Amino acid sequence: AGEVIAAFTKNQVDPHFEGVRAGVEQMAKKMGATVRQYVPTKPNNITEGMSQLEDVGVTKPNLVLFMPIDPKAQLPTIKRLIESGTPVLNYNDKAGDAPYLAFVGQDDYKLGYDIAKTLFDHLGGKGNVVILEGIKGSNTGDERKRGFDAALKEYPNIKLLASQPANFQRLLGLQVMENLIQQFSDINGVIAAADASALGAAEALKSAGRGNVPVVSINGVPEAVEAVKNGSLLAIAEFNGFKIGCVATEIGLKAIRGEVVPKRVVIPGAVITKANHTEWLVPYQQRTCPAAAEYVGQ
Amino acid sequence: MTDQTVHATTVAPAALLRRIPGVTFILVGMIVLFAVGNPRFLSAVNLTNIGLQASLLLMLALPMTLIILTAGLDLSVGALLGLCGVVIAALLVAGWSLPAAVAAAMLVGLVAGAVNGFLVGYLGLPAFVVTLGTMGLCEGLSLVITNGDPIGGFTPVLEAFYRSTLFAVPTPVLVAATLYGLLSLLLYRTRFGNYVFAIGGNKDALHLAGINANLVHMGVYLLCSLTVALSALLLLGRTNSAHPSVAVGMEFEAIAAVVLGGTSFEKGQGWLFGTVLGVLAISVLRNGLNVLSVEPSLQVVCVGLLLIAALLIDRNRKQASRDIA
Amino acid sequence: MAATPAAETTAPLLRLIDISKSFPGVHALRGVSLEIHAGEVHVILGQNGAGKSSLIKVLCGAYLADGGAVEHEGRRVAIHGPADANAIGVGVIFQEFSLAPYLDIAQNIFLGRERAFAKAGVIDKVAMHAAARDVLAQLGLHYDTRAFAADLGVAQQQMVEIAKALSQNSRILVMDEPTAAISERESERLFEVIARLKQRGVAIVYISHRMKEVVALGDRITVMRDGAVVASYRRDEVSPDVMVGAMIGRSLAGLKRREPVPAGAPVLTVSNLQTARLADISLEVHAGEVVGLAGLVGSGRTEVVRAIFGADPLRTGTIRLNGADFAQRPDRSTRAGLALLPEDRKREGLALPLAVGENATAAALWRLFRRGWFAPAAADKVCRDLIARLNIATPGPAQIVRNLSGGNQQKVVLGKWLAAGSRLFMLDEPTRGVDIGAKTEIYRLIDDLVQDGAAVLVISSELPELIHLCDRAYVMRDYRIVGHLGRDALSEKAILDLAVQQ
Amino acid sequence: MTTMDTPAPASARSQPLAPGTLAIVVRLGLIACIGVLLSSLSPGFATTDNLLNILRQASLLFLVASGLTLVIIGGGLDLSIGANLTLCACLSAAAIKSTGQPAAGIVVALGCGALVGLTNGVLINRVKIPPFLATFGMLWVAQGIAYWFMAGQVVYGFSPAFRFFGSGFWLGIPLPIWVMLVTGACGVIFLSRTTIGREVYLMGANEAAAVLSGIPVARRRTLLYVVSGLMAGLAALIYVARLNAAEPGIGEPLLLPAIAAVLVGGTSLFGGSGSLVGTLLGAIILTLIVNALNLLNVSASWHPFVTGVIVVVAVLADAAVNRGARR
Ligand SMILES: Nc1ncnc2c1ncn2[C@@H]1O[C@H](COP(=O)(O)OP(=O)(O)OP(=O)(O)O)[C@@H](O)[C@H]1O
Ligand SMILES: Nc1ncnc2c1ncn2[C@@H]1O[C@H](COP(=O)(O)OP(=O)(O)OP(=O)(O)O)[C@@H](O)[C@H]1O
Ligand SMILES: O[C@@H]1[C@H](O)[C@H](O)CO[C@H]1O
Ligand SMILES: [Mg+2]
Ligand SMILES: [Mg+2]
Repeated sequence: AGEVIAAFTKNQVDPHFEGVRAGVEQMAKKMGATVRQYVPTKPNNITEGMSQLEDVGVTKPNLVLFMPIDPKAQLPTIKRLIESGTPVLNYNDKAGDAPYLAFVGQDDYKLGYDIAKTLFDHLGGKGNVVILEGIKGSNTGDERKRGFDAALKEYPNIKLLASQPANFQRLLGLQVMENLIQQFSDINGVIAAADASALGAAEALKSAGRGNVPVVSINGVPEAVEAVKNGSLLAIAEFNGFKIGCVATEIGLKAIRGEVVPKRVVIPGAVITKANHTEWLVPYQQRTCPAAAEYVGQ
Repeated sequence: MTDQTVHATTVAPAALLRRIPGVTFILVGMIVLFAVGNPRFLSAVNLTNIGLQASLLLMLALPMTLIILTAGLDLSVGALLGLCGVVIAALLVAGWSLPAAVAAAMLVGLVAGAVNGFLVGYLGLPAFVVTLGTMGLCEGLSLVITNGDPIGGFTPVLEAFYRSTLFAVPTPVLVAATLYGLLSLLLYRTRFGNYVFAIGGNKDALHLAGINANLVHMGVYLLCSLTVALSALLLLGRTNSAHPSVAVGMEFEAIAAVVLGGTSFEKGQGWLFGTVLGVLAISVLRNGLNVLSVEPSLQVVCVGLLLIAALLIDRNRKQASRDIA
Repeated sequence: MAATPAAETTAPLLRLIDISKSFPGVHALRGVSLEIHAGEVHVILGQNGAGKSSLIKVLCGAYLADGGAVEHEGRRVAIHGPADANAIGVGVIFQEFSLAPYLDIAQNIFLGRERAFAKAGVIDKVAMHAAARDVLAQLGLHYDTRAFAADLGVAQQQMVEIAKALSQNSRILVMDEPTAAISERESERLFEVIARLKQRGVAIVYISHRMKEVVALGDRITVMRDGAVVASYRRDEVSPDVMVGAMIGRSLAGLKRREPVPAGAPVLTVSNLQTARLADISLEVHAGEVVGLAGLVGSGRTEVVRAIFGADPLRTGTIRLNGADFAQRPDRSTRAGLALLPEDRKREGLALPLAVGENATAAALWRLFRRGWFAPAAADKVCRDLIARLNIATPGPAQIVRNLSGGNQQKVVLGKWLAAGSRLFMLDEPTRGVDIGAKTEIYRLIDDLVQDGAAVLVISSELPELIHLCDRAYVMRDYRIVGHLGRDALSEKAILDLAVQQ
Repeated sequence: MTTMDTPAPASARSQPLAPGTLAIVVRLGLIACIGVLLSSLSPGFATTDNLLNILRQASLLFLVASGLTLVIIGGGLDLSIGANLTLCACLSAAAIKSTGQPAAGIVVALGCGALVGLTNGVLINRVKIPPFLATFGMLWVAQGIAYWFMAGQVVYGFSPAFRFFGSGFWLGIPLPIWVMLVTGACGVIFLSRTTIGREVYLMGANEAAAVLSGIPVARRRTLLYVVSGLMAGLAALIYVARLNAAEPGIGEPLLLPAIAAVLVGGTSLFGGSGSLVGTLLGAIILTLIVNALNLLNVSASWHPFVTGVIVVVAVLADAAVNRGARR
């Protein structure tokens, strides 16, 4: 007990990461460890993320919980950190091939595939859709896009009008959507790679008088779940930062305490709709960490 | 009347002391504070970290000093650094040899520097505006070339080079130190160096002295862009992949370092070594905050406070020295 | 003009033939021809804006002439840039300073000619400083050549400028108002050097508004007006009156001393003022009085008026205007009726890129538009009145000030304060670089002001000017007031006796 | 006086078009060209909907850039506007959320903006830190406070009354466009018809001369930073109302586009010249270009590149026009 955990997240803007940090804090407290948070001062800044990894190496924490801003760039640094004897667990985003204690995250491909299908089924298998992508090069962004594309292939009567990056951001989501609305008068549905850009897009649609166009996204931060509740969003594939934070911490701490842990824990994600949304409305601080055991072996 | 009525202006050692920018005191203060806060701050490993982190910024800030000495500014260096990285990576992946790819990046740097230099040096357009434009051009080209995707999977030689050491000193630090040596020779011992100060102080005077001042002015931008193009090798070694906008924003940090180091935006007043101090201050601050695990939002505030505090000190010292005179 | 050049004994070293040059709206040079001979000082005289500096700039390659030709030793040469001018041995001391502030004295002197000290591209600093000291020594100066130009006073900068030109060993040395910013003592040094250069066969082109120098130095004198040569003389065949007549197109009565006006109540009372450098300054100026502030360059005169105006901070002391205290801040001073005409009009007097109109009303906006609402028509009218009253040569209020000649720029600065309705005018070198015609107008204006009950405190390095203008004068030395001279005691000798350390 | 035979002053009216006016005409011409080209290439362009869409996007950019324009004309620079906007947005959103009163949000946003502006003004004019550095420092400070205050959360969901400012219409025109027109008009009047506005140009052109003309430069410039901060606060309100949320990432990406709008609008970074109408046109040009690329189905990757080209072309055009006018 009394271990020091260094937990990395990508920015201080997206509430998803606040969910991660809350999960880490709660589980660490429960297991008697202390947490130090590391977030780049500029959102998603790759070189800064790398420097922070290097600097954290100096402080010799007992455990590092790591999510890459960019896996290609950060892999060598993280490998050296592990070689120098610091145990590292990879969570949230896959960070390439290195001797991590374990990976704890979700199946982004499947989330993308599931949520796209939800939309397409809602549209009756035909219609025109646009995609708001995430940040290119990030594992979550690329995998989700792959899932969308796979679903598209199964629906020959769904036409993809445009696929543009909105970088998981709200303002960009709004602006890209505003322009897409001008460009295409016949959009029937919108798929966004993350809640923030979906919420921006929904605002744009609403103020253009097209609030009835269904929008789906991935994550399930409380704000977006509220939007599902009041009908602004159709559905969300759950990418649950809180759970990821909890489970990663539990697995990581167990591993350094000498327990045998699974190398890969994939937390399943539900599709959040009006019918089932209440569970995700609870603020992070009031949630209770699930036990890792629930997901092991899945 | 005798000769004594003409005051001979003398350069006292105090004048040299006055040159030392206020950021030096903060730098020393920070080092003490961080070392007390965490003894590992002064460990060899951490000093290596600081060196590595400072070296890339220094590679941008040193030529930026020359540009600012000409009363100019180059906002395009971050974007250009990214672009040159993308060019090298893309060509390597396409099967080019390393020297050929680097040559291509140098060519890109040459073109960027020539555009900046021509518009600023020959046409007299404001550097801030011109380089803001070329910043967009460079960032845009990187995005177009990569279509937004990072490029990886090229020769490991670059990373090996970046990670190598000589007498326990990381190669990037040696590269940056060499650049410092070369530039300070250039700036303080050659005609070109004199002309850099003259352009910032009084470009007409240089022109009237029969020198092709516009050409020299353009040369400063070329020099800067070429250095940036070469620095892309360090960046690639560090990130082991090329990202279109990885270095966008670094230009502001480089400029901040230069000005913290006592170089002013006007009149060709400045000091190359001051830039080294400025870069160190920024790097030490960022490293120390991490080593002391300072709360993330507080870290952001601290960067701002460093800038303001260092300049406050300079301001007060300037006032004090004016009172003495 | 009646005057004709005397028959030449030698062939000219340089001939300018029919040079013309235009700027938008201004025909600066209209077919100017000029002959420059080795071993002679050729003075060019002319009012502000006559085209003297423009001619020089064409000669040294700073401006490209629109038409005309240059002959060097009988051969046609093309001057496309400064390098071409250097190649035929032209060196120039410019009217505007051409020093780089953060190069040291040595680097400034040899700017563009460092190659002489370079070994394998690396400059030998020791040799360069030694050479710089040698050049300065010729002028009797012993500056530390490592000092930045930025740390020099105006006069020192001018001396470095002169040293720079001397060091070029030019065969043709052009000096555009070299003494405008330096003291008599330094001027004398310069004249000695000029005499030596003449003996060596150097041709010197000399521009000055100071008739005394013209008479003392000139071998040949060319007068320009409105961009054209109107007369050319040998010195022995002409008198100052004739030259001035040629310059302004009429004859001018000699400088008579201004008649005093009965002085009124004290307007400005300064007691025991002290700043970072000034000590114990006490003085008084009454309504209807012109009071001089005399002293050598660098004696602290500028600092006194700046401190009174509030431009520089005070340490101690009291300053009263019409018996009342007022805050030492430029905006308060302005509103209290104080005016400061700064010594460097380009740096501190004018917003060069803006129009005459904008500049002329700069100090008066608060007074003209008390509610804060600006009315362009009213401002335009004020400016047109000033242009007429001060006889400013400009196409109109919309003209950019940068395009005016020095004297007319100075009138705009003065006009600023007339518009502001000031009652105490502090004029720091009001006629520096201003031609005789404009000078007399400025004198008359000062006279009008005191007749009208205003008070004037004037700084001037030209002693005849001070004596002409002032009812009395304070003399400064080393940042202190060392004496006071009443109207009857005021003479060049009396001032110098006090101003120079014994 | 009649003693001098100076050439008779020519009439000022015979002068060619003033450079400022010319710059505006050039920009209007550019907008017209792009407009004509686009309406022939893309039927979707010349619709009222699309034109209002462009203007609405431009209006947000203009609001941020307008305060910056004033600061730059007065010889300063404000790099903190984006971060200031972020901070104002976060604080005011929280204020509205906790009180339920849009008025509270307005007070907080404008107050916070003005306070950050005032701090800039004091650092620059009293402490004499160069504007680039002072406002760059404030950028970090404001951003840091916003992060700290929000603690990773988003404040969202506002009453329709408040959101009306961002997404509502009046007389068929989106509210942000009205806000732009009103603030723009106030700004134009301020610059051209108040003595302070005239003083701004003087001190931008030559600070020392302005001081020695009795213009209280430090106070004036501080005022400009406060105004710039107020504009950031106003823009923050519109953004929050438009996005229906506030998060600490919204302002920062606006800095460079705002600077670009000012510069494309023809305001000189050296101070002493420029106009708000120019900035308005600059904002419209930049927005128009992105809209055009979208309508023409050009990949978003090209946006920064084309924006860069526009910035360079704008400076080049100004330089050419100025040179032509001088000939
Ligand atoms: N760069 C320029 N652009 C526009 N007009 C100019 C320029 N340089 C000079 N002029 C104009 O040309 C005319 C001649 O100016 P010049 O400086 O040669 O006069 P000067 O005889 O040297 O006067 P002064 O005694 O005041 O120095 C003036 O009307 C001046 O306004
Ligand atoms: N040590 C110094 N460092 C910097 N500037 C100086 C120094 N000494 C004098 N100067 C500058 O030189 C100029 C002349 O100095 P000062 O104001 O003391 O004398 P002055 O009697 O007004 O001379 P002037 O005849 O030039 O008006 C001023 O502009 C002053 O600021
Ligand atoms: O997975 C996360 C979340 O989707 C977030 O919304 C943005 O960053 C991604 O990496
Ligand atoms: Mg002249
Ligand atoms: Mg003086």
